[in-house]
Amino acid sequence: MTVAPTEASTPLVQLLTPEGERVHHAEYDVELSDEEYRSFYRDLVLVRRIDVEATALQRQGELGLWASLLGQEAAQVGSGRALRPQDFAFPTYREHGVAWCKGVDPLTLLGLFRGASNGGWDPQEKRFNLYTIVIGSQTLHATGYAMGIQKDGAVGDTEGEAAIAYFGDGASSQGDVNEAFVWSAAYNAPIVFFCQNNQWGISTPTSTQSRIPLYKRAEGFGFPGVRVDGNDVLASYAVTRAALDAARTGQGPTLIEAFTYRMGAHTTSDDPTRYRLSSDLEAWKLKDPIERMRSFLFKQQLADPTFIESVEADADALAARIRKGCLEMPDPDPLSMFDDVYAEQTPLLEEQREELGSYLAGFVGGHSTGGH
Amino acid sequence: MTVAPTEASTPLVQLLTPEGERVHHAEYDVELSDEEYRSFYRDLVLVRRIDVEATALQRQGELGLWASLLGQEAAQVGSGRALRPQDFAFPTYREHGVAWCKGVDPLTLLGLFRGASNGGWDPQEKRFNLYTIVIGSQTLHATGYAMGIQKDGAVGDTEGEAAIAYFGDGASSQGDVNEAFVWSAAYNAPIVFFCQNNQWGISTPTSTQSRIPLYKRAEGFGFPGVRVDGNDVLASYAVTRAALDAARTGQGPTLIEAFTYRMGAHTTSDDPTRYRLSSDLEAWKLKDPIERMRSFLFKQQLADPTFIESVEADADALAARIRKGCLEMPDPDPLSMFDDVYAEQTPLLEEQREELGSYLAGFVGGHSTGGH
Amino acid sequence: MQLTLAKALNEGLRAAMEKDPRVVLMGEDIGKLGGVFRVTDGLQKDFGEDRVIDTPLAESGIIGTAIGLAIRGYRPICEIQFDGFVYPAYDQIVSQLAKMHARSKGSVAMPVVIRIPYGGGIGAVEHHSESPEAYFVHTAGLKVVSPSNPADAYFMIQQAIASNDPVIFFEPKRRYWEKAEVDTEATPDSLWRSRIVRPGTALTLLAYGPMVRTCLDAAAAAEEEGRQLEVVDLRTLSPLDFETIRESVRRTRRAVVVHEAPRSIGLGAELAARLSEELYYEMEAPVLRVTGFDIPYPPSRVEEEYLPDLDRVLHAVDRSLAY
Amino acid sequence: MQLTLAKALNEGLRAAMEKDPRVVLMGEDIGKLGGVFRVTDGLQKDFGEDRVIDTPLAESGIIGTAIGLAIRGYRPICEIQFDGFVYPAYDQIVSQLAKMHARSKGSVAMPVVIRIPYGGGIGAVEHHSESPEAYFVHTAGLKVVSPSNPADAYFMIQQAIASNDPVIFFEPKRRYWEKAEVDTEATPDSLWRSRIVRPGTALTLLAYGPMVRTCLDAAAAAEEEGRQLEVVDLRTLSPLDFETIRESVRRTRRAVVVHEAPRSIGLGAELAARLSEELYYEMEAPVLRVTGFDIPYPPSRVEEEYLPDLDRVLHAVDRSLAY
Ligand SMILES: Cc1ncc(C[n+]2csc(CCOP(=O)(O)OP(=O)(O)O)c2C)c(N)n1
Ligand SMILES: Cc1ncc(C[n+]2csc(CCOP(=O)(O)OP(=O)(O)O)c2C)c(N)n1
Ligand SMILES: [Mg+2]
Ligand SMILES: [Mg+2]
Repeated sequence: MTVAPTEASTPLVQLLTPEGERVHHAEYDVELSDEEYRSFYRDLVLVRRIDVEATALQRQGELGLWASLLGQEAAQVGSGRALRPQDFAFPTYREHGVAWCKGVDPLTLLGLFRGASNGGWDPQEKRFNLYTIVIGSQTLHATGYAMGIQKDGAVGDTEGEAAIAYFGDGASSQGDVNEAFVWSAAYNAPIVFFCQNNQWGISTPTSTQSRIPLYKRAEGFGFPGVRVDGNDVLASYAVTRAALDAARTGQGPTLIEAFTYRMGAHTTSDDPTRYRLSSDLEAWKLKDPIERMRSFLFKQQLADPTFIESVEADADALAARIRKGCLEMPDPDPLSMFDDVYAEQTPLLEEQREELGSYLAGFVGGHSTGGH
Repeated sequence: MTVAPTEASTPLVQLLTPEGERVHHAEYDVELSDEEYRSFYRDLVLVRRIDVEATALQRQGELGLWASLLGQEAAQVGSGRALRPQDFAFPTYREHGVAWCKGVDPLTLLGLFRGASNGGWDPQEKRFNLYTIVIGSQTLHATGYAMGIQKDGAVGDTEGEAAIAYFGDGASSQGDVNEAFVWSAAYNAPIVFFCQNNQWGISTPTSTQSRIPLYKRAEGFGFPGVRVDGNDVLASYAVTRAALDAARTGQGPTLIEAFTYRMGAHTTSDDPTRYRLSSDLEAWKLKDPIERMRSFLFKQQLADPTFIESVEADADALAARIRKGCLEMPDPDPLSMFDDVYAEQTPLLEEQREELGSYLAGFVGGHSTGGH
Repeated sequence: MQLTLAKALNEGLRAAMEKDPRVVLMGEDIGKLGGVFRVTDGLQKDFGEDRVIDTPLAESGIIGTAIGLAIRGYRPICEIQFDGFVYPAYDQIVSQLAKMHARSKGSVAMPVVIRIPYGGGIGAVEHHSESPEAYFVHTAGLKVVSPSNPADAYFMIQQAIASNDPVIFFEPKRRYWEKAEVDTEATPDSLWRSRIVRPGTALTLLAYGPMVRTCLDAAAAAEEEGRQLEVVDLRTLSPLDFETIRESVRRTRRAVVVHEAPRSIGLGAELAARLSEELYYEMEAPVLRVTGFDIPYPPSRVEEEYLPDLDRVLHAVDRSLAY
Repeated sequence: MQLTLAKALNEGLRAAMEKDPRVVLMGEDIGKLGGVFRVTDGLQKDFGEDRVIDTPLAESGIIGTAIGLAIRGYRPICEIQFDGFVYPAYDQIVSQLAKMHARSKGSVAMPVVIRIPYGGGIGAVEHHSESPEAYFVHTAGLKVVSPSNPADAYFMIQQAIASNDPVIFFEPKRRYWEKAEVDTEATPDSLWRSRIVRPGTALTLLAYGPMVRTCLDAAAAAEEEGRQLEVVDLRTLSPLDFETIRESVRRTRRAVVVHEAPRSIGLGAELAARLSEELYYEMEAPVLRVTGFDIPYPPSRVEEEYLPDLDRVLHAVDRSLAY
């Protein structure tokens, strides 16, 4: 009984057609050096390879779960590359491409999905918050962080800072996300809301979350929204860069809807054949973000087969490294689970740590796990 | 650091000027019988009198608190009169005027503020939900109720049913309210969102909640919003009636922003001199909802002084009745607090009821309250 | 009929929906997908989108609209996808759902069931392994139950739906795939009674949900050492069936409570407080608690060390018997 | 200096803001209005709108943005207007605020204080008289404290702000207007210690926040009958200062816990569970609980019967001494 959104009439910022033609847009554009174009391509390929490798490792039982970004590489690399070093990103659980751009070692991501940690990197150092699994929560964190930028006076010119909050189409329904819109508008906070509309929230189509295109949500809160082709890395880059610059120069929040498609399952636990047509997937394959960038590079003679091969070689090496790292990853010391609950340890946890420690020590040859 | 909304350019549906001139509006209009016009006036006066009397009773220590509707009579009576008997209303804690239109005895409202009950009427019988104090919660209840109307097939023609959710400008920031917008749009539910923008959420101006006019919020969710002069009972009536009819005939939700002013304190506990200028109040007094209706009646020769006096007499009688009823209102039996916690009583509460009962019985001449 | 616990719930839901057209299911991904655990598998196909509602992604919205549907006369069964995702709905549950009946002096009933797969041991990421039951047991106006086996799952879900009070229905997710015989024609025990699932004399193990199996295993192991442990499956956590619990502990004079939830102010605290008061002269040892620790649920590679298991239960049994 | 509890908090907040420019206050109506209880009175005037922030009306937003500000290096102090309005923020508190430090293995601190006026006895309408502390004590990763008097209020709020852990700071609203001497130059006790506020020998009354005064009154009344009751002001609810508590009860051999919150799985349950385990051979009576009942807070005209008072405390003392 949900009303389908009318996508047809919706403007979509695009700088690269699915065929790899470079097109121009009145408001957004981008001029990159040849080297930069190539490095965008390289990022797309490497990020996909991380994803493929992690999926394989999950299948082999090395990870408990993996949330694939397949199909969303352009939205993530485009927006991730638009971030300046001083910008702070607040991801969901699927932003492996942004993590890559922010210099987070993919191995730490694997550690999280393996169950070795609930994070693994230092968010302050990477300016990339820990993955947030509870849908929508991080949009408020990003807003608060942006308010802090403002309080620090670190906004106003092109050296200013900005925050970016990633979330999905499904998340747009959460109260928290809408409160983040309220807050950001009220304080004119330097923030970009980057919504990857990958058409699905697990099995739920975007039409259940909104009957109009999601970028329009921002209008109701009094700030601009824009829809970009999320499979177009150049457009994603251009639109995000513009929105970040607006934020850092004091023009307040922007909502970007990156229109894309989740080409894989929601996670490795999911079975999309239960709820969507394979023909949809086929249609979206024609818009593959990597293919179109490769066509572009060839068409513009920015790359030759040697370059493509060198990128593949890099990807192979990366895949080998993370596979090895994953297989060798040590389990955490069980007693470490008591260590960072508080900044200042409590007597209760000292007691419980002691309790578990002496209990475990009582087992000759180790604790018999799996006994329940 | 909040950005003030630009009110100037905002269209406002009005059918009655502050001077009591009848004006016409292309989209909304209303033709009432002379008798009906008079009865609207009568409702406004009676409702204000209830409010004045309750405020006085609170000052005399008979009520713990009172939330005055002073200044909002037209928004409430206008929308309340637009409700058909089959429509179900979900109020906040300030909808005494709507309660009146729905046939709730004002005395039960006083009972709640006196602390004799947390409700006092049967919501199913009155088709008026209990007052909801937690800001915004009721908008989701109303949405769910409206989904139920739909499931019952009670929507589609002019005999259809609708739900109406009342809330304030402050409430518009709550996640729940925005989720109610998401839900209502997703299911195209037969609901009207009636926001009384009385310019304040306690001490917080509307500009802290939104930098654009609130009625525009609906656009971002894909359904219409309209701003009506909330001090104009005819316009409030016309706009609400139209929105309810749209809902009952299957056209889905509407957001109405009734632009009005809280002329009194937030509640009897509040001190508005700490945060707002008396000049604002003076300006709004010129737009008083009752004055303008009286001018209109006189100008149109729909009423003479005798009628006005008879309404005053009715108001006096009503005030006397609720004063008497309040003073005579018995306190609840303490043991009754255990009775309706569950539909099916639990052994634990039976025990605790017994425990308190025999404890209280142990006091000769009653329990010495106030000993703490 | 041999059914897994998940399938038993599915059959129970189906039976309830067939019996009463006002029963509706709501939640994220419960329709075509059948829920992430397939508990609602096939129900949308058979009962339609009007009765098995795939909702927008917002838990407060799910519970808030369910309350409205209940006011309209429906009996909504809400699924919360995982334990850790119930908190956005907490306000609607605590301040509205739990209070509506009292607020309205009984004129508005809230026959709403909230199904929550809970507990750890499945190797999941953060927020997918929590045991938040104490929050709800401490909340007046709610009832809280948890089945431990397929037969109970089949009947208890139907009884919860039939109840005119709001019921938080905790499903032991790591037992979803355990199979057992379910006689759908049997006469079920009352939803509000605990059950002695294994009689014994030396000590009473009090458990619910996922830990009942753990305690049964512990009792079986103890028997090999000649100790007869009694195991009580609480089934209802709020209200507690204190009659059955007290009766068992009065006989055995010793009790150990086992739950996955953190220890501080967990169910174990309440049971210990009541037992030590009511059986003050009869008990021969303090009530001991085998529980999760007072820390956020840890990364799954160390969850085995966090969770109570057979060894930890037996360790506590030893300690109790040493008094 | 004679200060009311509310004014002592105000002075404590002022001192903390003067000391550290990264301390910011956030909440509904805390600026010009000074908060509905005037606890933040004058602070916006003196520190500006940038440090005393009147927020939009949404509690999840308040806590969620405070978390972001903390990540940015600020020390946000959030006011929740009344106890019953904290639940919309519950998810942010339980799943984010409480877990961030552990999730980040200590690289992200959460020096966030959430101030909550709590408890009944002021004749208020629904949702304005609740005692939700157990929900937070059961939540690992949070710390929970409650002052009972002006001097503690003055120092404890500053200590809570100085803590690098998230602290839920429960303010006994019906004691806001009680006055006492506050020596702002004194050296305060540790925030994490309980305090014997009245020594005695016959029995230990364990209380916190609003019930400390009630227990002191009860102890004074008992003295007239020749009974020396010891009163322990818990001050810190999580972590509990079990050393002080245990030490007191070990001496008196009897304990009664008093709180306004509902009984089931309240603080009293935890204290009873621990005391009856740790002092099993030493106690001469079970730990008794004088608490609110397991019902939603009732309409205010009967709240006197709901709330523990002097008589109910003494009644429990009699019962305990009868063992
Ligand atoms: C509060 C909450 N509810 C439910 C879930 C379970 N869940 C995980 S991902 C997901 C769908 C999210 O969809 P979307 O926001 O579109 O992001 P995507 O997965 O498509 O990237 C759901 C329901 C959750 N993580 N948090
Ligand atoms: C969740 C919640 N937070 C805070 C409050 C305290 N409070 C009561 S009324 C109010 C302001 C409401 O403003 P608005 O929505 O504009 O309604 P109005 O009072 O103006 O009618 C606040 C903050 C509350 N009742 N519920
Ligand atoms: Mg999605
Ligand atoms: Mg208002």
